[in-house]
Amino acid sequence: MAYSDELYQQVIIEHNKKPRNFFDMEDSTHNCHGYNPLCGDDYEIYLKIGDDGIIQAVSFNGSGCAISKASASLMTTFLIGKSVEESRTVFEQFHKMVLGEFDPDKSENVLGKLKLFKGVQNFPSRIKCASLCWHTMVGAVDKNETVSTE
Amino acid sequence: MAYSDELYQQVIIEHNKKPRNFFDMEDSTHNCHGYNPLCGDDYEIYLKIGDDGIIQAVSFNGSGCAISKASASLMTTFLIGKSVEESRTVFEQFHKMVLGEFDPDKSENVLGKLKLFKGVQNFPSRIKCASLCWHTMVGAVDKNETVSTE
Amino acid sequence: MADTNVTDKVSPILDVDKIRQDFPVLSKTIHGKPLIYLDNGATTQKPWAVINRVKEFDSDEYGTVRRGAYKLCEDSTKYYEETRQKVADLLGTPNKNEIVFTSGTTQSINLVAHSFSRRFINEGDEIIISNIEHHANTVPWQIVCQERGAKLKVIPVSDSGELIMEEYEKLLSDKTRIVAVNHVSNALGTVNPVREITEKAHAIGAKVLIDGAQSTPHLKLNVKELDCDFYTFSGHKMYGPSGIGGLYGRMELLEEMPPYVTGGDMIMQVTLEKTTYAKPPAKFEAGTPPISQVVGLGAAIDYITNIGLDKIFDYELELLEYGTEVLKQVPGLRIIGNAKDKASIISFYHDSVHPHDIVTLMDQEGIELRGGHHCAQPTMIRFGVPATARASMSFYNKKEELDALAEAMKKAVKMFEG
Amino acid sequence: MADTNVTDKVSPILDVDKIRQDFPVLSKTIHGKPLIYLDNGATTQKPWAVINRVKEFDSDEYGTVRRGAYKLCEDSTKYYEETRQKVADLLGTPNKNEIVFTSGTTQSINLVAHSFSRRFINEGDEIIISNIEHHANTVPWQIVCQERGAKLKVIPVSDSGELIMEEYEKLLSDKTRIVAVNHVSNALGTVNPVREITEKAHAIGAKVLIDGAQSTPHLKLNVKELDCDFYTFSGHKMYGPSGIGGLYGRMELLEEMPPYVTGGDMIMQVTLEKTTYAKPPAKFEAGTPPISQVVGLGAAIDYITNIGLDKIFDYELELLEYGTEVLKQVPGLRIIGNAKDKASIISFYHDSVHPHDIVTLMDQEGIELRGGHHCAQPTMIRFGVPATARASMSFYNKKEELDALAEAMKKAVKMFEG
Ligand SMILES: Cc1ncc(COP(=O)(O)O)c(C=O)c1O
Ligand SMILES: Cc1ncc(COP(=O)(O)O)c(C=O)c1O
Repeated sequence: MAYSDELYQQVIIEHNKKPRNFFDMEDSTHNCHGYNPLCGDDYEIYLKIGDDGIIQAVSFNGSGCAISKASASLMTTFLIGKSVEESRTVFEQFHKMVLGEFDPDKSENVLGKLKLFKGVQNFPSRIKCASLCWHTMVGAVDKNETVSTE
Repeated sequence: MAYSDELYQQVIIEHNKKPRNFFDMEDSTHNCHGYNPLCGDDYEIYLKIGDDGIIQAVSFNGSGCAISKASASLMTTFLIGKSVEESRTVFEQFHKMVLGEFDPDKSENVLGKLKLFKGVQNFPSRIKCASLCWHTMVGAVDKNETVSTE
Repeated sequence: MADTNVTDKVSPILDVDKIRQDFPVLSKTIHGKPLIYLDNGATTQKPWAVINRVKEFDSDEYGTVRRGAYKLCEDSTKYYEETRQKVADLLGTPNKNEIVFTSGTTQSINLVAHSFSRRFINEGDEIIISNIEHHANTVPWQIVCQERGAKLKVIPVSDSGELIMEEYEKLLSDKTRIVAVNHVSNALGTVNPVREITEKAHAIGAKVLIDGAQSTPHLKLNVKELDCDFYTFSGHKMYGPSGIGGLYGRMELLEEMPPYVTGGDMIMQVTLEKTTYAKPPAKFEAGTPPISQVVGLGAAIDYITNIGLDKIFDYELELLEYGTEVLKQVPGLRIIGNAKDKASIISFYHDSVHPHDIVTLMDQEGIELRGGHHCAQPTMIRFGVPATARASMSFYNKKEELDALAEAMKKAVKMFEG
Repeated sequence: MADTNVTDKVSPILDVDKIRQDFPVLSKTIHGKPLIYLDNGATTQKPWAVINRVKEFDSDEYGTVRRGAYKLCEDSTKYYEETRQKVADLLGTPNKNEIVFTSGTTQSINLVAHSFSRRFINEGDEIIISNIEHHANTVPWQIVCQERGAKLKVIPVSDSGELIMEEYEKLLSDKTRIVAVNHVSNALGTVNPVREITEKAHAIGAKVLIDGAQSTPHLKLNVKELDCDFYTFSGHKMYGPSGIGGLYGRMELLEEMPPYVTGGDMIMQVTLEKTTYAKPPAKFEAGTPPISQVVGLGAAIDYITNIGLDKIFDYELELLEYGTEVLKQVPGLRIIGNAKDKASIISFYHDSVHPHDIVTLMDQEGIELRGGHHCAQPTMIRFGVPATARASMSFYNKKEELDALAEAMKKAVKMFEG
């Protein structure tokens, strides 16, 4: 299973087993429902954003595959304390990375440990799994009710 | 054009050029409209049948290919003086012959000069051309309004 | 299974190794591993007999059908109609004009749903489907209900995945116009009691459509014995080319139903004011049909008929039993759908490894499996799972392949549970 | 033509002898004579590039599309979507999601007729077609008119077979919802002024469908420049496999239109109570599509693009002119359709030899020709003929073949006139 190790790294498997910030947030300021009709990944993302535009808390709930769940879990831990502007930059770089259009090992970036998901680019049908939570997070910030990736 | 000579025999070409009994009959007792939607062959067949069941006159009018026209023309000349019963027998033998299911050169039959159409069996898409007038004649006898071969 | 020795895995029913040589793709490797193709419920692979027939036809015999009087066209028409006869023989109707070609089951069901309902379904009428239908046999009826003010009733299923027949009987009423159920459920493998379903529906005057997408390639069947009114199938699920399928319809109904798709070749006469239609099956085959695919389907039918549908059924049942046994030994694996009467489809779920991850992990081992809702979301909802992984077997599969699946699943579970 | 010497018959535009070697069927004999295939308007022959691509795909790469996450399926999906991009490039839209795959032009027009009209056509509205449409672009609109209480208006044609544009302008009104005309008439060869037709329709707010069945394989076109709202085509008329075709549709319209065929893969979410739909093009592609045929279509587009649509157009125009000239020398032969702007289709009529007899007689000479109403009965009625014979040329035809046709026609006339 060498090739798939690229995808299912230990950290991802661990976050899938024990997702962080995995609960419905009662006092969120922003939230959005994300759905991938192809595989049924289905999450709600919650954000608490201060008046200063800083993300004070992030959580998620729902169900889906390991990639989507680990990606959401890692996203929540990553975004706390970041500004909304920064979160958009992270989303863009992350999205380009999983599409294989951006190599964080070769260019400056803000992705940090999110680089773990670089291997997703070799699994075309799993790209949406990794990016669903990010699309949904941006949807929440933009005050959309639902985001669906087709 | 050796092979097609089988189909377009001199008599057929001649009947196509100068069809016999080619007019609308005013005092017919039976008539029927025959139509082949595939090639547009389109004829009206008229019969005058006496109380004794003898066909006193037959005519036709309309348009179509050489095979359909010559077949109708020959049919009109052939049926005059025959009984309705005989005409049905002729129809059946004729129909089987053009389908290749009956060989008038090998079995007793009442087809006479209609044997000319034996070659039609080698031209599957022309079988309906040859038999349209016959179906229509039977339709007239049976008091149908229209016959269509599909 | 680990202790079953190889000789036990050789079936006396079929010479599978020989059969496998008829299917070129089966010698392919995936990620460096020999291909183990277990998504036959989605689509089947094609034997040389089909591939070569299409090639030969397209390179030496191709012409349009029905419209021309020249040689290429006459010959193509002949092959086209010969396949219609083969389908009629396979499905068991003596009248080949009861067979309509379409582009597949989805198109066939849509044809019936729309055409039948325009003629026979009115406000307040009822349509019955089941809770284990493919979307192709759900959504068209939902739309018909919306359009015509009819009501959709759904036969519930038991926890093992069987239709609850007492509930079905309660749903039937003098308002029921049509009952539409699949012969074999693609999501669970359940073989439905279609003979009984038809009998009960006919008793109250309702018609019956059987979605045969999953049954035509696996069961021996006879529409006249089943006595159903419509039966649908897809060529690509029975070793034929993609893009072709069809429909059996009882002639009296086909005659009364209005056309669905309209255009060339389905007309009797067109004027700008008025159009009259041809007789069935032409009435339902507008436009240039999938000619080469019909010809290829003929070759596929010859191929499976040569092997013998009885043997195919028996051998695939053997695979089903074997596969069920070995998969049950994967810790935590739950098989969804345990009907008494099942076809060679095993849907399964694991709490620790999501079906989507299963598919990716199995693919790394060369095992091609389907994960998802299988176009049967209401079935997933019924069984409380977001999706399942599914192994669907064909007569070209081997028990060793199911061993490989079970082993790879054990590895995956270990990896995910740590 | 009898006195034109052979060198004149070699076109500087294309190396036709070389091209002919790409088409295996062209070396066939019919009744002992070399095949002269002149029914390209009905369907075109396939080059090795297409035949072999389908064979290769079916024997080594075949899987279902869109639904699976395993290798065979991912690869098939990739090829499937690559062809969508090729069609988009060929038709000239930058957004490949404006391309919907169907089983052919007939299905494409039915899709638009039914889906567009459910959303946009109401009682009293008007639909405009022309007097030289294929039944596929006539009957669906008749049915829509019946169903929705709309009115069908028909653009008349001149004796030469051209749409009378002043009459068209008079038909346009604020009740007009859609204008549906072909780009090239299959019965007469007329190339219609579709840019102008679209402009006039848009000026009063009506939408425009162009039936491109006869144009996609022959003309260079760009739907964005034409500015039409829908454009339809058939793969089998552009050297691709049978069973595949498609539709360009403006995204805003595709988004607003309800689905047509429903089932798997076109949904967002299905419950027994309610179904939501996917975005275009998936919304309009229910069920397993003609996968191998889409892949083959991609090879066909590559093939014709490699030759060059400009060259194809120029050479076929040369054939048209040459064929018109030699056929005019057949005593009594009348060409039906003499528009200034014509594609390589010659419809003709002879008072002494019925079109059906012409087809049989030509077939004896190896010349495959179409005779009949060409699924355009209203056009036949307009020109006062029951049917015509039709020679429709492709870039693989040669001038010598048209000489042979003219000579055989002379012989036939002599035989029939005696
Ligand atoms: C102008 C035109 N429109 C529509 C069609 C129908 O195309 P198809 O039969 O491929 O659906 C044809 C071809 O027969 C045609 O020539
Ligand atoms: C039970 C069932 N019905 C209908 C369908 C739809 O068939 P197709 O996609 O060939 O139209 C399928 C296959 O996907 C199926 O399994």
